[in-house]
Amino acid sequence: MAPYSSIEARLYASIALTRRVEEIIADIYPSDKIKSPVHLAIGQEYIASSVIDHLRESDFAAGTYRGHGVYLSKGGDVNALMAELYGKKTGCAKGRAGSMHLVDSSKGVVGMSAVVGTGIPVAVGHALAIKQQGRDDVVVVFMGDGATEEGCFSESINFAALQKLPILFVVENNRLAIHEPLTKRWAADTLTERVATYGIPAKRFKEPDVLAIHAHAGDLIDTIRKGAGPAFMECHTHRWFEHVGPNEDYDQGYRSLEEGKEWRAKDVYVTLGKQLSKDEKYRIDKSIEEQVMAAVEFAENSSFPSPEELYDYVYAN
Amino acid sequence: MAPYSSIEARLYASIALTRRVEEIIADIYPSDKIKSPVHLAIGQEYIASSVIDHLRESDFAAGTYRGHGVYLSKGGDVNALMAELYGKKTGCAKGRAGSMHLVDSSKGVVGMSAVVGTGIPVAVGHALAIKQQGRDDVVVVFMGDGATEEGCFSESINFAALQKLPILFVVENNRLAIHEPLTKRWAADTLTERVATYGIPAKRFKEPDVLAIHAHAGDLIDTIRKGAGPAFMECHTHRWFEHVGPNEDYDQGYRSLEEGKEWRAKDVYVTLGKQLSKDEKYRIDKSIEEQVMAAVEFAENSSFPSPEELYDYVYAN
Amino acid sequence: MSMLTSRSARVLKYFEALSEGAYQAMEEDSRVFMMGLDIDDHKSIQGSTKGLLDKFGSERIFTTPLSEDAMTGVAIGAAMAGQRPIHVHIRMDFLLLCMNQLVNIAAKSHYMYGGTVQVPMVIRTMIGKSWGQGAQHSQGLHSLFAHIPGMKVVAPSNAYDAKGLTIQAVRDNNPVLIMEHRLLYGSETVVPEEAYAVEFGKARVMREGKDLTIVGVSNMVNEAYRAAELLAEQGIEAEVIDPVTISPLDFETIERSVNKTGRLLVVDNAWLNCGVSAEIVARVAESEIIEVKPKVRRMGFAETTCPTTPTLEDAFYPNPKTIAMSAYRLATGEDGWIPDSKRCELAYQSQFKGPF
Amino acid sequence: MSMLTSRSARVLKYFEALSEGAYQAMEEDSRVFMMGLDIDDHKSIQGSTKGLLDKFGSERIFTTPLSEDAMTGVAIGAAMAGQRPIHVHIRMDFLLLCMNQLVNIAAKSHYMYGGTVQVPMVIRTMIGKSWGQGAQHSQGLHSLFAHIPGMKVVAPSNAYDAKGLTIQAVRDNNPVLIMEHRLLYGSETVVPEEAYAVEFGKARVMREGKDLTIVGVSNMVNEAYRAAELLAEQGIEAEVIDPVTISPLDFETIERSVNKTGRLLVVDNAWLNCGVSAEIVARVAESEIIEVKPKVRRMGFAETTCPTTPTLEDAFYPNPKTIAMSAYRLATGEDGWIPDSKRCELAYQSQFKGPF
Ligand SMILES: Cc1ncc(C[n+]2csc(CCOP(=O)(O)OP(=O)(O)O)c2C)c(N)n1
Ligand SMILES: Cc1ncc(C[n+]2csc(CCOP(=O)(O)OP(=O)(O)O)c2C)c(N)n1
Ligand SMILES: [Mg+2]
Ligand SMILES: [Mg+2]
Repeated sequence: MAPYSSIEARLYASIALTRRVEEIIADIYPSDKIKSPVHLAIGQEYIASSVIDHLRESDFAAGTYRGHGVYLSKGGDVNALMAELYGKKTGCAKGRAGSMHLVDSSKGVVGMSAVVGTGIPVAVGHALAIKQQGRDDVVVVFMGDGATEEGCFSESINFAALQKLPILFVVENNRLAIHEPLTKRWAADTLTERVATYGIPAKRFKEPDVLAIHAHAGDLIDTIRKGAGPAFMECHTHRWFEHVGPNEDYDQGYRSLEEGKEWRAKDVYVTLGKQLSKDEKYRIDKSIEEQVMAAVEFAENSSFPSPEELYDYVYAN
Repeated sequence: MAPYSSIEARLYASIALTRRVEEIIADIYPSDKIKSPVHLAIGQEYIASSVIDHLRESDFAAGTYRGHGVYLSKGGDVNALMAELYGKKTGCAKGRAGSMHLVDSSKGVVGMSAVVGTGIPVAVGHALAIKQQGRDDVVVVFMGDGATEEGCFSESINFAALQKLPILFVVENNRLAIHEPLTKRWAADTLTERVATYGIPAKRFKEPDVLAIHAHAGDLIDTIRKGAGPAFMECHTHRWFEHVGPNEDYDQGYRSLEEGKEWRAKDVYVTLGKQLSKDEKYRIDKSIEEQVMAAVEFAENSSFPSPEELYDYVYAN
Repeated sequence: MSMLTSRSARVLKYFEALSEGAYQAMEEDSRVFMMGLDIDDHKSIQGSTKGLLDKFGSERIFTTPLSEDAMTGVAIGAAMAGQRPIHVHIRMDFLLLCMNQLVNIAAKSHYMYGGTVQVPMVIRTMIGKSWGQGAQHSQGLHSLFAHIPGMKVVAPSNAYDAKGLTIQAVRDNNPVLIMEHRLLYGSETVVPEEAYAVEFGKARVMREGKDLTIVGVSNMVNEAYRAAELLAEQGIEAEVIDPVTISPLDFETIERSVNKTGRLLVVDNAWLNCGVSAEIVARVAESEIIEVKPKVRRMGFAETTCPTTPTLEDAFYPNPKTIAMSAYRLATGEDGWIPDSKRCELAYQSQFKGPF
Repeated sequence: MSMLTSRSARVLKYFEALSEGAYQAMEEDSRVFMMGLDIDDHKSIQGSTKGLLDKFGSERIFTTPLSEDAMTGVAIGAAMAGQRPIHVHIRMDFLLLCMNQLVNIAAKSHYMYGGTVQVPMVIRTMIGKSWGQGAQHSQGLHSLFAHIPGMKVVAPSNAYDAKGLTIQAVRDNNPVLIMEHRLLYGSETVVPEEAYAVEFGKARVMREGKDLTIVGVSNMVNEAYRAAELLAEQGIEAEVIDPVTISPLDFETIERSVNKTGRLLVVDNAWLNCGVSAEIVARVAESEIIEVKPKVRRMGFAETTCPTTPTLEDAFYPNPKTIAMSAYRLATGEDGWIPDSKRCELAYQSQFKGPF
C-alpha cells in the first residue's frame, strides 16, 4: 500500500483496522466460531491508535483483555489475532489465549492479562529492562479507569517515577467498570491530579480530540525516550458495546442512551475519515477489508491444536 | 490518681507511660525474658498520645507492630502488655501474639499486624461497621511511611473517602523503613498532597509540635464524628532506636547522628515535662513508675500457657 | 436420576438458591451485609444476588472499587467490629489478590489475638468454566485455603447445598470460603422454603456401591455421578461421595466407603499436586482402619495452565467419559471399555434433584 | 556427622553460600539483577546479599518501595523483556501479597502465550523461625506454589544446595521459588569455589537405612537426620531423604526407599492439610511398585496458627525428639521409647558437612 498522505490518514487507517476487525468479530460471534469472551473497544480505538503511532517496533505496548486495538495498532498480526479467537493453532498464542491474552513478542506487543490491573507493573518491568539494557526504547501501557483502583497502579507509578523509567501510562477512562459508574468507585474524579503528585507530567483529555492526544503523546514519548522518566495521560472515552460480547446494551438501564448518542456523534473513525480524500479513504478501506477478510479465511482454514499438544509449554526449556 | 491540671499534663502522662514502658522493655530485653522481637517507638510517642487523647473507649485505635504506644494511649492494660511480651498466659493475647500483635478489644485497641500496611483496610472495616451500626464513634489508624507504599493504602483511602467513613489516617513518617530512607522509596515527598486529591482534609506536620498536632487532631475527630468523612495527617518524626531491638544504631552508617541529636533536642517527653509543675510531674512519674514495675512483676509472676493449650482458638465457636 | 419425593416440592436453580440463602440470612440478622464487585448491577452475579438490593438497600448491598486486597481487609475489619460481611468475587482467580488479608489476617486473628477477636465473614467465589475462560478465569484454588488453619472451605455441588451452606457460612463465627461453580448455576434441586443450614464436616453419599469409591469435589461430583450411571450399565457399582465441605473434611465417611470397596478415585476441580485430592488419598494411606492397600487414583485439571481452545480445554478437564474409564480400570484392572461419547456429553447437565 | 573428605576443602555458611551463588550467577550473566526490600543495607538479608552491592552497583542490586505486588510484576516484566531478576523477600509470609502476579502471570505466561514468552525469574524467600516470630513471620508456604503448574519450588537444606540451587534457579528459564530457612543461615558445609548447579528433581539420600524412610523438607531434614542418629542407637536404621526440590519432585527416589523399608514418615516445614507431605504420601499410595500397604505418617506444623510464646511454639514444630518417637512407633509398632531431651536439643544446630 502507498504511504499515507497525512497524520490523519495514518491514524484513520489504524483506527479503521481495529474498528473493522471488531465489527467483524461482533458479526461472527453469534456463530460460536469464536471460542472466547470478547471485550470490544469499539468507539475507544482512537486512543491506542494515536498514542502507539509514535512507537517503533522495538518499543513495547501493553494492553488489557480489551486489547484488540493495542495489538493491532502496534503491528500485531491480523491473521494470528483472528486465528487465536477461533482457537486455532495458528493463533498468536497457538489457541491457548483467546481474546483476553493477546501477545506478539516480535512486534513488541506485551502479553495481555484478564486480571484487571495486573498488566501495569508487568509493563513497568519492561521499562526497567529497557533501562538496564541501555536502550532508548519506551513502553506504553494502556488501562481502564477501573484498573487505577487496584493498589498495583499506585505502586507501579511510584516505582516508575522513582526509577525514572521510560514508560507512558495511558488511562482509557470510559467511566465504567463493567456496569458500575465512576461515582460508585472513585471518591473524587481527580486521577490526573493525583498522579501529578508523583512529580511526573500528567494530563487529562475530556474529549476525543484525536490530533491533540496524538500530538501530546508524541511530545511525551520523545522526552521519555530521552530519559525524562514516566508520564501519564487520562483520556475520557465511551464504550459503545456491552462490557463483554457483541451487542449494545443501553436498554439495560445502567447508562443513558443520550450519552451513547453524544459520543457516537463524535466518532473519531467518522470525523477523521471525512478529512481524507475520497480516493485515499477508499484505498485504505479496501485494503483493510481485504486484510480482515483474509484473516477470517485464515482463521477458518487453520486447524485446531490436537489434544496431545495440551502439555506443551508448561515449562520453558 | 488525681485528674490532670492541663492538656500538657495529660499528654505528658500518656507519652511518659509509653516512654517508660519501652525503656524498661529495652532494659529487660537482653535478659531474653521477652519472647518476641520488639519495635520501639521511643521518640515517636507524642503522635499516638496526642491523637488518641481525643478518643473515647468505644472508639477504635489501630496501630502496627510498633504499637506499644497506640495500645497504651488507648487504655490498653499495662500488665497484659508486659505479660504478652513475656509470653505469659495473662498476656493480652494469652501469649500467642508477642509484641507485634497487641490487642485489647475491651478498650478499642484493634489487633495489630506485622505485615506492613495490612492493618489499614482492617481499620477502615471497623469504620464501616461503625457507620452501619449507626454509632458516632471514630477510628484512628496509625501507620509508618513505608506502609503508604503498599497498594492497600491507596485502595483504603479511596474507599473510606467514597463511603465517607469515620476514620482518621495518621502517618508516623520517620523517614525510614527499616534502614531504607524515603528517597529510595518515594518518587516525591508529596504524600499529603496526594491524599488531598481524594477530597479529604490532609495536613503535614514537619515538627513535633505536640500541641498543634493535638489541636488539629481534635478538630478533625470532631468533624469526623459528626459525619464529615475521613481525614489524614502526616507527622514527620524520628525513630531513636534501631528498627527492631533495644539499641541505638547510629554507628551503622545508614543515618546521621546529627539528625538523631536534633530530634532528641526536641524530645516532646522532655519539653512537655518541663511545662508541668514539679509536683504534678513527680506525681505522674511516680504513678507511672509504679504501674510499670507492677506490670513487670505481674509478667514475671504469671505462668506460661501449657502445651496442651496449643490447639485453643484455632476456630471460634 | 430425580430423587424428587413429592410433586409439590419446590425446585430452585443453584443461583436462585444462593440468592435465597443470602436473603434469608440477611433477614435473620441485621448485621449481615454483602459487598463485592458488580453484585448490585442488572446481571447480579448471574442472578445469584438478584433481589437483594431491592429488599435491603444500598447500605447492605453494595459494589466496591476494584480493590480486592483492601476490600477484603475492610470485610475483615467490619467482621471484627461486629458485622457479618459476605464478600463476593465473581471468579476464584481474583482471590489471589487478597491472599494476604485472607491468610495472614482473617484465618489467623482468632488465634493470634488469643481468642479475643472473631472474624465471621463469608467469601463467595466461583470457579469459571465454559468455553474460553482460559488461564485466569477458571481456577479452583480451594486447596490453597484448606492448607491454612483458621479458614473453612465449602463447595456446594447443587442448589440444596448452595442455600444451606450459605446460611451456615453466615452463621459460622469464622471466615468461610464458599466455592461455587459456574456450570452449576443452572442446575436444579428441591430446595425447602424455610431457612435451613447444611452442616459443615458431613459428607454425603450420593450413590451407594460396592466396587469402588468415587469422591468428587464441587461440580466433579456430578460428572462422577454420571460416570457411575454408565459404570452401572457395565455391572460396576460405584459409591459416589460428595465431601460437601473441604475443610473441615468428613474423612470418616470416605474411610468407611474405601474400607468397603477397596478402591478409591478422587476427582477434583483443581490441580492434583498438593491438592485436596492428595490429602484424601494420604489420609486413606494413613488409615488404621483400612488394612489392605487400596487401589487409588486421582483425577483433576491436567498439570497445565488452562487453555482456551476447545480441543485442548476438553482434554484439560475430567469428564464422565474419562472418569468412567478410570474407574473401570481401577475396578477391573482392565483397560478395554470406552463409553459412548454421546451419552457422556449429557453429564454436566444432568441434575440431581434432592431432597437430601 | 562430618562428611568432610579433605582438610583443605572450604567450608561456608548457608548465608555465605547464598551470597556466593548470586555473586557468581551475576558475574556469569550480565542480565541478572537482584531487587528486594533491604537487600542493600548493612544487614544485607542476614548476610546473604553481602558484597553484592559493592561489586555490582546500585543498578543491579537495589531495594524497592514496600510494594510486593507491583514489584513482583516488575520482576516478571523485566524477565519477559530479557533480564533475569532475583527478587528477594525476607519472609515467605509476604509472598501472600504477590500471589496474583506469581500465580496468574509468572507461572502461566509461558503457556498462556503459547510458548512465545518466558519468565526466567527467581524468588528468594525465607521461612522465619526463632522465638516469637509468630503468626505472620513463620510460614512455610511452598505447597501453595507447588500446586501451580508453571512454578518451580526448591528448598535448600544446607549451604551446598543453597549455592547450587541459586545458580541453577538463575539459569532456569522459568519462575523458580527458593525457600530458605532462617535457622539454617549459620549452618555450614563444604562448598566448592567454582560455580556449580544443583540439578532440579533429584532427591538426596542423606543416610541409608532399612527400617523406615524419613523424608524431611527444608530444615526438617536436618531435624530428621538428628532423629535418625538417635534411632540408630536404638537399633533402628532410618533412611533419610532430602527431596531438595519440591516441584519438580523426585518421587522415584522416595518410592524406591519406601519399597525397601515399607514405612514412611514425612516431616514438613508446613501444615499438613493439602501440603506436599500429603502429595508424597498420596503418590506412595498410588504407586504400582509398592505392593504392600506401607505404614505412613506425616508430621509438620501443628494445625494451628503459629504462637509466639515458647511453651506453645515448642509444641507447634516437630523436633528431633518428636520425630524420633514417631519414627520409633512407626518402625516398632510400640510407644515405649522417649529419647533424652538434652540430646535432642542439639538437633537443629548439628551440621551436615557435604560434599555431595
Ligand atoms: C482483579 C479483577 N477484578 C475483577 C475482575 C472482573 N472485571 C473484568 S473487567 C472489569 C472492569 C474493568 O474496568 P476498567 O478497568 O475500567 O476497564 P474497561 O473494561 O472499562 O475497559 C472487572 C471488574 C477482573 N477481571 N479482575
Ligand atoms: C508486607 C511487608 N513487607 C515487608 C516487611 C518487612 N518490614 C517490617 S517493618 C518494615 C518497614 C516499615 O516501615 P514503616 O511503614 O515506615 O514503619 P516504621 O517501621 O518506620 O514504623 C519492613 C519493610 C513486612 N513486615 N511486611
Ligand atoms: Mg472502564
Ligand atoms: Mg517509617
